[in-house]
Amino acid sequence: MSAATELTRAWANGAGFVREVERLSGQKVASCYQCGKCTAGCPMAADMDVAPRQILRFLQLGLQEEALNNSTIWLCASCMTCVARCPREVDLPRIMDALRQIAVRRGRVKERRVYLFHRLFLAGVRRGGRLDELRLVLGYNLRSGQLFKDAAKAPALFLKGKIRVLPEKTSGAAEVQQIFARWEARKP
Amino acid sequence: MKIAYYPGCSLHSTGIEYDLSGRRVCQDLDIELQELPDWTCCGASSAHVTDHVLALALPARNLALADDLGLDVTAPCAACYNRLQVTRHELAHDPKLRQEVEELLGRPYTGRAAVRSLVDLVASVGEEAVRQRTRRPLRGLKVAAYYGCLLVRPAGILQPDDPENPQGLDRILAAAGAEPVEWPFKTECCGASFALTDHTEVVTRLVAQLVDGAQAAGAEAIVTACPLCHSNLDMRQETAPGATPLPVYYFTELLGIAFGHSAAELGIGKHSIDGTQLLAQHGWSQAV
Amino acid sequence: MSIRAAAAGSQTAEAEEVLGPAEARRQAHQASQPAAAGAPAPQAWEPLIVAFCCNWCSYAGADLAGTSRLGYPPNVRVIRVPCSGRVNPLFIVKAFQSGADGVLVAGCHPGDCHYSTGNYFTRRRFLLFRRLLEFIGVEPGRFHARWISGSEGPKFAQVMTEITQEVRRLGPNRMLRDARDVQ
Amino acid sequence: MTVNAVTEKLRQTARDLLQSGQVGVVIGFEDGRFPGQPRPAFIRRAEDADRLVWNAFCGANLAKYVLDYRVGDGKIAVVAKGCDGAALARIIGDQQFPRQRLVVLAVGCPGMLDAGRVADAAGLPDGAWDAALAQVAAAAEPGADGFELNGKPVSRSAGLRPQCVRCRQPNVPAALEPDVWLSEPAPERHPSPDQLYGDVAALEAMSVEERGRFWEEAFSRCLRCFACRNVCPVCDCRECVLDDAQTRWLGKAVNLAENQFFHLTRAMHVAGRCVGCGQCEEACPVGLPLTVLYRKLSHDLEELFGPVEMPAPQEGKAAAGAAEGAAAGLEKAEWALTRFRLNDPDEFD
Amino acid sequence: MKRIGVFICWCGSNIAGTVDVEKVAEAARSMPGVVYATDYKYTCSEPGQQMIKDAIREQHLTGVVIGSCSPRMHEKTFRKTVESAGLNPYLLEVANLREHCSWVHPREEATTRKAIDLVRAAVAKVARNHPLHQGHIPVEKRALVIGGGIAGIQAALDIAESGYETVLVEREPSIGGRMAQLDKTFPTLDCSACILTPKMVDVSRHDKVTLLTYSEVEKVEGYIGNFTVTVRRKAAYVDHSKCTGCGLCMEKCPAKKIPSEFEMSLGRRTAIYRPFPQAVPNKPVIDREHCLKFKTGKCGVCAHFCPRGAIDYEQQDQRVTLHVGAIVVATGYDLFDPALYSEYGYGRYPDVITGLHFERLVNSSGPTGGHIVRPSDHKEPKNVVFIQCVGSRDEAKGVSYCSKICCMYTAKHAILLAEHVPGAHPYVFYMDVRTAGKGYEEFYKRATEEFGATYIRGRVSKVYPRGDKLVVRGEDTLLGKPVEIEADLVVLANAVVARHDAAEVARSVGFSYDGHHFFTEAHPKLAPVETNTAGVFLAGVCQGPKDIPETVAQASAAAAKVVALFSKDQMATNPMTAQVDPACCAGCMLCEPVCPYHAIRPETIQERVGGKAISRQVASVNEGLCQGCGACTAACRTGCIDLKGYTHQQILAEVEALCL
Repeated sequence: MSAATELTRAWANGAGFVREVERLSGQKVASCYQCGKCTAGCPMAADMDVAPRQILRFLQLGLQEEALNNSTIWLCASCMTCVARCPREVDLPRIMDALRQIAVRRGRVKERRVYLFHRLFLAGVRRGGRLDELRLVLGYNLRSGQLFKDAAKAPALFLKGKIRVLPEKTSGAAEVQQIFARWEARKP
Repeated sequence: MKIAYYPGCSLHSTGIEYDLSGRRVCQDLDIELQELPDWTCCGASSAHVTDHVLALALPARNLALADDLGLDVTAPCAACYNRLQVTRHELAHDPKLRQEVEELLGRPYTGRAAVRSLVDLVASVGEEAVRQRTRRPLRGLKVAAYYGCLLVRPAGILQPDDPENPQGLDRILAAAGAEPVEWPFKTECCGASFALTDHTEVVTRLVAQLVDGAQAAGAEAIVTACPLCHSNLDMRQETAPGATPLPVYYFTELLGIAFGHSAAELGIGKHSIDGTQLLAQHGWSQAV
Repeated sequence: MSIRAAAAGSQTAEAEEVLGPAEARRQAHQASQPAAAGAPAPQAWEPLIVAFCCNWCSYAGADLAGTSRLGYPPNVRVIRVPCSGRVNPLFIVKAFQSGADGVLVAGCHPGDCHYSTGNYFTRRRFLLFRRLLEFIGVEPGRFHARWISGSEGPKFAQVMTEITQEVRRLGPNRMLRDARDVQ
Repeated sequence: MTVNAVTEKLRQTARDLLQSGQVGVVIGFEDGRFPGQPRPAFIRRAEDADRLVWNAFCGANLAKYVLDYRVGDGKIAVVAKGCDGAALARIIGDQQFPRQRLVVLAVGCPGMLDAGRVADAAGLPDGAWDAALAQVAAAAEPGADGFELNGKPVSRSAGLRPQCVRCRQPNVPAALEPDVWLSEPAPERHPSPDQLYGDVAALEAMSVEERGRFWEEAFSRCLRCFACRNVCPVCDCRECVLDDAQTRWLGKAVNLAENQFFHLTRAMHVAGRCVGCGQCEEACPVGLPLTVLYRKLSHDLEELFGPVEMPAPQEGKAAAGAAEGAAAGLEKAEWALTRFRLNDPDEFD
Repeated sequence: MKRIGVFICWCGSNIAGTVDVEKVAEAARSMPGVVYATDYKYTCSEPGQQMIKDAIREQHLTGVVIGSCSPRMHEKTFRKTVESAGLNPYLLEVANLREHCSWVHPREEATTRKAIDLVRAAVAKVARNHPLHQGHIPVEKRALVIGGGIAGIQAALDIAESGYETVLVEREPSIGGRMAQLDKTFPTLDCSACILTPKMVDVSRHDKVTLLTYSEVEKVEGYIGNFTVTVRRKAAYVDHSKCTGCGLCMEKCPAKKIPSEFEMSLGRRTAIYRPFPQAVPNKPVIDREHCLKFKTGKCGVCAHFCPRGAIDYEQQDQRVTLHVGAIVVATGYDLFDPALYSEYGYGRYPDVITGLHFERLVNSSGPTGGHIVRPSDHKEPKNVVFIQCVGSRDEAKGVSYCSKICCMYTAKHAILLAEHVPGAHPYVFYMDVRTAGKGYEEFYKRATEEFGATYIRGRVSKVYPRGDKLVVRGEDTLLGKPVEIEADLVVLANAVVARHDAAEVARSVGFSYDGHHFFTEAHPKLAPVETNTAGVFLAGVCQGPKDIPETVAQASAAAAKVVALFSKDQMATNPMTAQVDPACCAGCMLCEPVCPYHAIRPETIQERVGGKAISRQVASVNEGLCQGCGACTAACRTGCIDLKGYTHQQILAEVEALCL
């Protein structure tokens, strides 16, 4: 057996997936000519397991497994530095968004805690219309098993009036809940 | 001038100083802020990580509220500003998307209300107005104006003067008498979106790069216009034993000082890294 | 012996009349050496360097040194030839014979000859000729060949400075010279 | 007196060539006034062919004599050892004499003897030379390694001329394609580096000042008689640059500087062309070590630019006629100083 | 008696600020032959030149020395000045007192002494100057263009359009060259034939153009303005003056299975054939090697059917002698033999083809009617792998250089594949994509974005069959992983190489070629279409890889050079040429190999020796070819060849004057 990746099969298997990424992101993966400027400017690149450029290379070849199963798509901070500098005007963060959405759909989340954070965030917004940072942090620490992360900082914040004990109330909350509900309803 | 005010979630908690000082400064500059009634969260990055349409619907609701008021809207938080502006842009250019979003909202969306950042808003009043309103120029205060990501990118939508080397914040601070330093990391990411996750080591590294850069350029303080950047820089600076950390201010705080308010009034005492000491050294702590 | 004594003891102008200026210079140098310490010090000896420069590169390089005002010692005299390939080794012998203390042949860099191949012959001819000169006793520092392009004004000035220094160090040339007393 | 086999064949061949009118003259050797010192002979009539001799003292290079026959169309025959052949090839390459007009009578040369050295080696008393040397001369190839003379064994090497000790080409170059072989080709010779260049290396080992003194002393003895040039078979120009009265390269004064100019000119002109026949040194009345200079240059040329190649014989020439085929190759002969390679060494910068 | 005038220029303060010009003039007065010496503020100014002219007339000067700026600056100006005063312009020498003296040395006595020495050398030289006169050689106003590809066609058309007779020689039965084999051209995708064919027709119908197809140049003699060329017209065995090109012979020819060279053996032709239907001239030739009449003596079908009796089995090669004044060499290129890459299996696997095969496959008038099919089973390929740099940039197996056109034609092939075969996927293995040209990068971008070509950076290691597929193994170096592709067809972009007989052509015409056998231009920047043989110009790929627009541009440039040459009835020659003294020359011809311009040839002279008239060989310089480098003078042992303007005597006099 050869260790080499067979590209026609990869493409046959992955073409649909690539098209879905292109639809969700509004980007054309063929636009990228692999210059690496995105990776060069990415603040998170050093902590990623594959370079941002390589995400596009995977997509160009239809390698969906590689494109989805990595930490990179989760570590993208959406800082848009790459977009600002890309000579081919590829919006890589939009592609990252699309890949994360597909990864979630397929249950293939490599950075579960990052995803957990986003889920809790949105759950909080859904619940109260506005974000309750205390509950988000507590919930995240609880669910991610790092109960006392940053605990040292909490009292000071509390004393300085930065943390509300009771969540804010807004009459917009109901409307937000409806938005979420309608959004959920139209999901395939 | 009258404008709708969208504080966003952070300004009601970790960014409360920004809210305090922002309102105060606007008042001084004759900008009347009318807080959007029943505003809700913009969804921030968690929404667009999850779904593009949802990520547009959450800000769109707030834009629709401004529409109802018949006012343009300002968002001091760079993240909120970014979401609102991007949403407005996308919905203006994609009727189909706009229809989808309206369906989710259950209310019409016109896109009439324009979105402005607080920096932009202050700048639009004019450097001259700032200069005139300044009671005690921040003479000799060397600051590194830090814009971060969300005020300048995506440049095509946000239209900053220069996405790699913006000047708006620098000009306002200079008008108030401060000395903005030239430094290379004005728009580098601080990693705030990971501040609350377990990738804090990345965040610490990015913050250190910014702080080192500002210090190398001779700055005594970093000035931000974003509550996420602020709390990140304020809380994640790791200083070597014996070294003093670099205080981090909202630009509205420094304007407030220049305009003659006291540090306490502006909430400067609420920082993690003491921001009052530097002001006290210059004799600017009290109101004049 | 009497002529030498007269020259060493008289004005240089007079010596030139009898011996010609080159010889007068040489003897003046000898006179200034410690061995002849007793004699009054006449005008100090200055080396004379003759440089054969091809018109298209090295002569142009010398011109560029001029337009760039890059100084070098005035001991160098340039003879313009169309190509370094024009330079017959006998010209070099003649120059030493006539009183030159150092000789340079300068041409375009190999591959850049205005006439395509002239300097390849130059290279062969003077590689051999240099060995011949050294074999019969001419010090290695007296004869040089260099490649200097039309854009290498600084190199021209530098090479001239170096060669002048080296020849100055070697002192007046006595090999191949006319009108010299052989012990 | 017995006649050796080579002489026999030489005379027969010469007779045939002259009788048939194939050549107008045969250039070879005849006995001179003293045994051991044969002199060049120019035989024009068949009946004179028996004057020709071949023996171990026929060292002089005959090639240069062909230049005297430049004018005219007739053929001439030349007896050629290795060094004569090399010189002939050079003359043909310099287009000074067409190969077609030559009949080359090749002789394998084991090295030629010098009468004085032989006499010394055998300890011959002054008055007893003639008979003894005549005896040696009678045999074309007296003993491979030596012979007996005056009751003493004399080793061949003790009697060899110095240029023959250094010889690397005992036979005419293959490209010359001789018309007749008068003897078997001689075995190859491989002189040691020390034999070839020992004296050159000794000079190189000196300091530049010492070398300067050595050559100044030598050149100051030069009489400017031009004998070295006149006997040199590769000095084949019609007019010598040194005689150019108009440009006056060489001054008239006989002084050291002009002497040096003379010898440097000659050195550059024979560099890579010298065939090592040693005629110049033999002719020099004041004994200048001229071949040291020429061998130095030959050596350096080879070291710098690779061996000087002799043209190879043309293929398939035999049927078409030897002379034409050979000439075609020979006349393309080039000089190391009028050719180049792009990747020649470059010591200049 | 020499009467030399010396003029020392101040050049404002440029010279006078450093050199004591009066002292120099004073010293000049006592130099041998000098009758007049003066200094002047600006010698090159109008009054300065007038002063020189006046002095020449009043002092009856026979030579002039000007001590001023570099001769590279004003030598020409001053030559005109002395000429207008009635003195030969070459009786002038310029001493470089500015660039070589005042600008590089301090204001001190040594500098003035040097200036005096330089003037003394110039005086010594000018005393030995001789009047020189420009020569004139007549120009034969007819051009020869060798090679009938697009380069040759364009050059011939341009020259002919300027009104000069042009002979276009092509060795194949038709003109058109490589471009005729191409389908579309990048980056515009114009049909190659559609833009080429009209030019082929134009050139063949032009009344100033003589077309010699099926002909080869055998010998070129002479020099600029005066070449004599021998052309061999190969026997076509068809009398083209009778043939109407009706094509009946080809229809009837029984030998029909001969692989067509034009179709890269993908199609077949008959023994009497024209290379392609649009051939110009559109008349057949008989291929002796395959013709049954020639092989067996039986057949004669073509002769039987020819309505005009044009078939002539007895026809012989003919030699034509042409007299031309200029030659444009446009002999084109060959393609690297990809079989040398055994690992790619070209020659073993029928579905490994070259780019030129692909051109024929995709061409609607090609062997498949424009249907891209695999040579092995005529199935339509879906996954096609294009391998670039086959031979190019590979010093181990191929050539060191970049072939320049492959990146672009491979992008074109990818596009054509995607256009012709629905659902096809082009894969391109590349080293770098080099798209330097107008619209080229955009074209490449279209290949990737619009036509879905997948580019993979890396060299293919091996191609081997698996079932009816070809496995192509390489590394995606951007991915950092080995990859393989099961391809239906593999297309190799083999390197552009010089014609196999390029060296022969160069030698026969007499100019040089590089290590790759591409022809060498006279100067890589400033004389890119000239050769070092005057009157011979280069066009197209024979000089080095280039694409069609560059080829056409170079062809027009070469034509412009020819037309410029023909615009004068006579050509002025450089008077500073080498000169042989035949009385002294021994005719050894050692000067010949050092001349880069082939200007020295042996010549037979008549001479009287001892009352007898004899003829002998001496060297002779063709002043039309000599460029005056003087390399020959240093090669000559006797000093019998000298360079006018830089004679032995002049240089020796300079040496002695400088060392005085």
